[in-house]
Amino acid sequence: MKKINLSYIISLALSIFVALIIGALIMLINGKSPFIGYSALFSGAFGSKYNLATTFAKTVPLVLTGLGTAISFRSGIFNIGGEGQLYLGAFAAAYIGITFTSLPFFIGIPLAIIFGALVGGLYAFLPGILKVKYKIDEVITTIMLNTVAVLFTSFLVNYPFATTQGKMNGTEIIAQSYHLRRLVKLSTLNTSIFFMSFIAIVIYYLMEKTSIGYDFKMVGQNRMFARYGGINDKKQMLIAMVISGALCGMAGVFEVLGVHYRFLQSISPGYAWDGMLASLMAKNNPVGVVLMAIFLGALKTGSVSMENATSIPSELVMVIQAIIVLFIAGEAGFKDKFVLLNIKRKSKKAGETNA
Amino acid sequence: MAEKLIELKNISKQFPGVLANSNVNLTINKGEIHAIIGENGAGKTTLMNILYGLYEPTQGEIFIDGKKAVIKSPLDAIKQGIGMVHQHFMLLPSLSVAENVVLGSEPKKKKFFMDYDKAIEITKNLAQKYGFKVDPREKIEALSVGVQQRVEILKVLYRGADILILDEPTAVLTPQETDELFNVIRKLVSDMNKTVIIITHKLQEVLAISDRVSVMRQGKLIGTLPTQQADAKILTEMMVGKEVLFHDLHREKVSGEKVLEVKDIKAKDNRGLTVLNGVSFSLRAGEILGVAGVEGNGQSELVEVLTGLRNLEDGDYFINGKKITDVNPSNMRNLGISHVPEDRLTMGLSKEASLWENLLMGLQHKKPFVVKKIHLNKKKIFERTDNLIKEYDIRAIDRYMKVKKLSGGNMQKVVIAREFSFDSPILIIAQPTRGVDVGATEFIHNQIMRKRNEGAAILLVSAELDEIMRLSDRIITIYEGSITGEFKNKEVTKQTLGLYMTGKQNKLKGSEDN
Amino acid sequence: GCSSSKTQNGDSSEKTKVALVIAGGLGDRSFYDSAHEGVEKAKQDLGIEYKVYECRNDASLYNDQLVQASQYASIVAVVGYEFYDVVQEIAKEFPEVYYIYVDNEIEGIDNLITISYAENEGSFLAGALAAMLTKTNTIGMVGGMDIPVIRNFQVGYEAGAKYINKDIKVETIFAEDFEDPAKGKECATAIYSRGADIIFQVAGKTGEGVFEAAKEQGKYAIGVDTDQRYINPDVIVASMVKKVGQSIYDTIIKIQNNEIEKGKVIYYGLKEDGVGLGYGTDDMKQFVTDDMKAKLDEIKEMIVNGEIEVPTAK
Amino acid sequence: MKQMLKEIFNLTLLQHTIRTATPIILAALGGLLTQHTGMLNIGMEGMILLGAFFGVLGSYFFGSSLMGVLLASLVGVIIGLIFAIFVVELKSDEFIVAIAINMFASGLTVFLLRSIFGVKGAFSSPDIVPLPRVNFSFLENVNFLDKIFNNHSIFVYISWILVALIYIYLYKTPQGIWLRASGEYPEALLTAGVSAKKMKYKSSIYCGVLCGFAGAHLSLGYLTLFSENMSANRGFIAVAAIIFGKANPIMTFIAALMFGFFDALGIRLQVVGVPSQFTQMIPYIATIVALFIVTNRQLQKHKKSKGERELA
Ligand SMILES: Nc1ncnc2c1ncn2[C@@H]1O[C@H](COP(=O)(O)OP(=O)(O)OP(=O)(O)O)[C@@H](O)[C@H]1O
Ligand SMILES: Nc1ncnc2c1ncn2[C@@H]1O[C@H](COP(=O)(O)OP(=O)(O)OP(=O)(O)O)[C@@H](O)[C@H]1O
Ligand SMILES: [Mg+2]
Ligand SMILES: [Mg+2]
Repeated sequence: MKKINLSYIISLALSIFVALIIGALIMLINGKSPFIGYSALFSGAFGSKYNLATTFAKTVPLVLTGLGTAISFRSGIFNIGGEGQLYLGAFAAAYIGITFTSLPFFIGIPLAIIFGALVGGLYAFLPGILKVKYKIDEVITTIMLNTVAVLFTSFLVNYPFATTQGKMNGTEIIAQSYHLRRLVKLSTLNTSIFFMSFIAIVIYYLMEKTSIGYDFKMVGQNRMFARYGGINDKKQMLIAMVISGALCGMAGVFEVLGVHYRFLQSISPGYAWDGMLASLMAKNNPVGVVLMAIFLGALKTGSVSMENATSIPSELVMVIQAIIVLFIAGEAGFKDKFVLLNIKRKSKKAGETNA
Repeated sequence: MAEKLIELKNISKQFPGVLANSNVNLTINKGEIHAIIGENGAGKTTLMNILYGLYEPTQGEIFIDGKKAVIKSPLDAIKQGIGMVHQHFMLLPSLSVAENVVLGSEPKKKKFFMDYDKAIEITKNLAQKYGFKVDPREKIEALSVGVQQRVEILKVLYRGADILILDEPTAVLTPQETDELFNVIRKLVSDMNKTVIIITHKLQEVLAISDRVSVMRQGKLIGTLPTQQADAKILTEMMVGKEVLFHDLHREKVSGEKVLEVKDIKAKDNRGLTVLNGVSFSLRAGEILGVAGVEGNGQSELVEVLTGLRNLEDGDYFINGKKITDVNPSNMRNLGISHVPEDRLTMGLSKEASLWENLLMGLQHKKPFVVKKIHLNKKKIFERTDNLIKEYDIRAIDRYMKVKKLSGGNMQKVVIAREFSFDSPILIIAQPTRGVDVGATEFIHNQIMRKRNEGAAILLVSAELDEIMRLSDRIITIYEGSITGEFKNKEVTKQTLGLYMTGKQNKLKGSEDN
Repeated sequence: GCSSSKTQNGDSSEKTKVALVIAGGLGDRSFYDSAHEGVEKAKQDLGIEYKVYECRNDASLYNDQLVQASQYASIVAVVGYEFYDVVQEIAKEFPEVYYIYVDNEIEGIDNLITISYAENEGSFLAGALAAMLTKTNTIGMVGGMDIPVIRNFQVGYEAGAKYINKDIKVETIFAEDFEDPAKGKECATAIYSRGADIIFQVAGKTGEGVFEAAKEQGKYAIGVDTDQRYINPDVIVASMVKKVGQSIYDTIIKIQNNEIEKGKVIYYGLKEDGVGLGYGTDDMKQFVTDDMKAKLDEIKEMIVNGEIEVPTAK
Repeated sequence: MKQMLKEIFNLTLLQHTIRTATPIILAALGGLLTQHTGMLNIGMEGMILLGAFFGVLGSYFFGSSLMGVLLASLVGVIIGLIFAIFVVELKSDEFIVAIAINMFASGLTVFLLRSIFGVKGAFSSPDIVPLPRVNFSFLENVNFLDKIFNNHSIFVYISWILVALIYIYLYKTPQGIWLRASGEYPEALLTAGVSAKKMKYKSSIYCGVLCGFAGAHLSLGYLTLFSENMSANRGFIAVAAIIFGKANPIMTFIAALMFGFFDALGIRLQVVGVPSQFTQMIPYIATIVALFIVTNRQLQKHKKSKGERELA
């Protein structure tokens, strides 16, 4: 068990390393210095208190959407609709924040979070029920519902809930009592990271340590077996879907309460997709999701500083990122191939000694 | 002196962590029927897969007709005239019989398009030539395993194989089907002078059909001997490495209450056809009721209905005299039913999951394995896991090992261990020893009998008449979804059962009319 | 990103450092590129050096890029209404840095000068021109998204057209996407097929498709933000230019000579020549006749001295 | 009211439908091949984008749209190969590989756009030779046929032909059977002496080429320019079409057309004054509704046929 994890970490590190080498080559070909590049990347991500804070600020939504993806994928129902759920959840929170302006923070904030999660969950319930009751592929429906949610919120913030001050396609600023405290000067890192950590621990506990998590896993691995064992597979899938949606909804909530203090028409640069990436790369393991989210967050902040500090254009940075992702995907394969080679070499020797 | 056809020279195969074959030297003579036996995981399939080009040996050479043969892929093997019928059928469910038979070298028209009519014709002719009854147009998914097996053999013959490898061909066959298969094999050898290698776990089959037999243990070839010089005892010892005693099962007198009863139940199969029309029987505590029947006559569906996996279209279902209205798996489990399903891989196990997870299924919501409603109590769970691994002697590295890495026999032990550990008053057991080696079979039979003697009510469905007759107290025969007869075990012969199983006789006429 | 290479050469010690922070990415051939021209011009004429910080419409980067820019430069040009909240926060954090915030209106922060354009006024002229050019009494507009800024173009455009011919039909479609030329083409085609013969595009890259449609249908189009005629002089008859670059350039000079009034909003309307029409270069075939231009100047005058009240979107 | 309907439902609606559907059809035809070999390819988004760029590149430098298409397909082959190597050979998760390909594509195209053409954002030029349009004179005398089916860009017609060809390939040729088998039960195919891996590679490469076509059509047939991320989610719509059409070429074709239709409808409804956010939702909601209806009908049919068998 532990052993496996270790070898996984090692081969993962190796593949990332190889990817970075290739990235270095690309930089050299374009006459840039990999050393300057990567040191900028690294210091940009972890160099100072501010950079570190920025990195973690980025990971908050990734962790939440990532865990959302993980829990649904592990249960064998594929929620690709995180983005839509995030938008609706975010708007829901903003709605609370601009409507119940007189609530004290200790009521208002939980209310906003719960309402956002609820809305996100409900929006995931729809494709969920379509899947288990009517056998309609959830991958399509969730993809479609993403666009619907984005357009719908866009309507809301441009008509009924349009702000009156400044040209902004967003809602009004939420009441002061809803603002989550910023933790580090200049960075958007805020107390939502504590909420996030708490939620992450809960989800980890749920997925790894409870009978519910066990049921999810069994349904995802072999529905027949789960049903045979007395698990209500459809119900489990539905629950997983709703939890998934709620998590993505919360990701949106915290963008509003902690970062923008209002709902913006384009509030998410595709967090849910990055979250999904994190989850896939971590094979839907909750701890892995958190680590991968931090990794992706660092990569994002780092690469921004990289393109500012050095003269390496953003698109090149993007290419390098793509290669890193690709090699992480290849990790398992590389390992297997490597192991097989070893076996061959060993047995060749053995053969010779035999003969 | 028979002439050598195939020579395997010190073949070894190393899988990550497992040495599946080590320095195997095996000679197959022209025109012989050569049996290979060994425990689950002994390396039989691996060896044959190497000969068929599916695995590349980590070491060793293959000679055919004295010439060194390079077999890097099944295609090479086919070119060498080798054909293999695999342990798990290699047929495409969504395609027709004909399409499957010609798969890989389809007849073409305008040298680009598939020529279906030709394919069907070819299949017809082949089938006639070897006396198989199959409809070339049928889709595979609609066929019984027995027929599927014939399709597999047709496939091999269509590719013009002179050497046939059959990996556990009889594991899923009924006695009748087995006899038919053996006749075909003999015909192939005598009339068409083909050579056959057959893997099986059933010694009486080995003795019945083979000319020579090779025994494998833990990847090594222990020895090869002419079948005349062999008997069950010798072979078992060679396989297991120690003596296995087949003393008769000790059967206690237990007379228990009627715990399970069904009256005139009906059910449909997945295609919506009625497969159970009006089945009635009852089951007492402390007895084993054997259900004898040719595969595909409704016994699978019967089991699924009783365990709540298939919905009950009509009829009454009583447990401990109480009528069950809501028949679903979790309900039936709570009512004290344990179930050993016929197909362990698709229903009995999660191959991707670890041993402990597979053994936990069904208890994950029950004290003491869960505390505070949802918290899994790993300590207790692992305790139980390790005990079961010991008690049922499951050969595994540790409790974290993925079940897919176990051999079939051990996979089956996992299912048995889990279901028996519930101490449920009712056990519904289907094909408990399919594809399982002698030692494991003996072990499992003992466990079943132990349960009976402890007073469990057991419904045993098996395609193996021997198994049924060895274990059952009572036997019912099922044919086309209806019970055709009921017998006290000692008072009936295989032959009679055969007649009732095939509908040639029927005690309870009239039960068919409704 | 790219342009930062310009920092490498030359001793950066005494040169004034300027940062250009944009919400989207360079290469839109309109708004952001225009801003880029401004700082580039400043580099040529005033010998400043600059870096561009692109946010590529990623809301999570607005703050970070602005911070990095503020740490680098003494003058930060912030382009995009999206920065409304962020720029106010950050400006307070860096009192020694001057912020030129383009495309919104904020007052009362000493080191923050906002530049607001009267798109509606410029669009009024565009509308008037379209109304003069159309032979079918139907004109159209393709907007990138149904958002305040774009609607501000829309109202001006319609008012302008109606001013010339009060029963003219104005068809407007929002593509709800700034990056899909194919969609832009379909929107335009739909409008043309309904009888319009000239379309005003306010849709970023999506607008490229409008020009394609115009070419295919042999109809007219009006460009936006920069003088886009060069993209296809045969169908793009004029452009409603928003002189972002110019205004940034001017403001940089003002700042350097301390002529700036602190914390004010600078309006760039027709009066200030911040918006207007571009007719391309003389080597291009001209569709707008001189008396049309005369008429347009006349209208401009009336707007400047308030005889014409141009509506604003909210 | 009647007038309004007239304004919406006219021939231009159908023209628009066909135009919008074509790139989706081309990509989806490729994607359904990989789908049959058991690989869901959401990397089509990036593959289309690359096709679009290299189409323009080829057409611009060689002054021939054919070269553009060739270059686009060549790149398609390479990307298809990469996808296959990672998914088939290294057993990587196809989602991750696809996501990587999408990132790679949007990065690389922007990079090359500037290093080759020296521009950012978008590149258009009179030197980009567009793909030819086709005009069937025999259609001209029937007005509505002429309007709907005439003088589209060549790939519109090619896409229709491809639907038929790929249908035949999949269901009427040995190769097609192997391709489907390699997804349904690779071991079975392997033991029949055909390499399932090879079929997966093939499908992935075909997919690359067809996405190359889709891209080239987008940048040389539909438009004559390249602009960053101009694939604008068509790859994902294609995925939806494939799942909708259960990877059957004809059903997928219909799904794509349907999507195109509702897209056209959406834009037209705007003209009669429905808020754009809602009109733009139409294709997406319509897809879900359609799915619901279709699957529901199937379920009903299933139940019914069960009943009939009962009687028999
Ligand atoms: N693909 C594989 N990867 C890793 N190990 C394998 C693989 N195939 C076989 N093995 C190992 O090799 C051993 C021999 O397997 P093999 O299938 O040859 O046994 P067998 O004799 O066929 O057993 P059975 O009687 O159950 O069919 C197994 O115990 C297994 O651990
Ligand atoms: N990935 C794997 N790792 C380790 N062992 C494996 C793996 N896959 C299969 N095996 C082993 O390879 C052998 C061949 O697999 P197979 O499916 O034939 O099992 P089996 O033992 O023959 O089961 P059965 O006899 O019930 O069919 C089995 O012993 C199985 O445990
Ligand atoms: Mg085997
Ligand atoms: Mg076996």
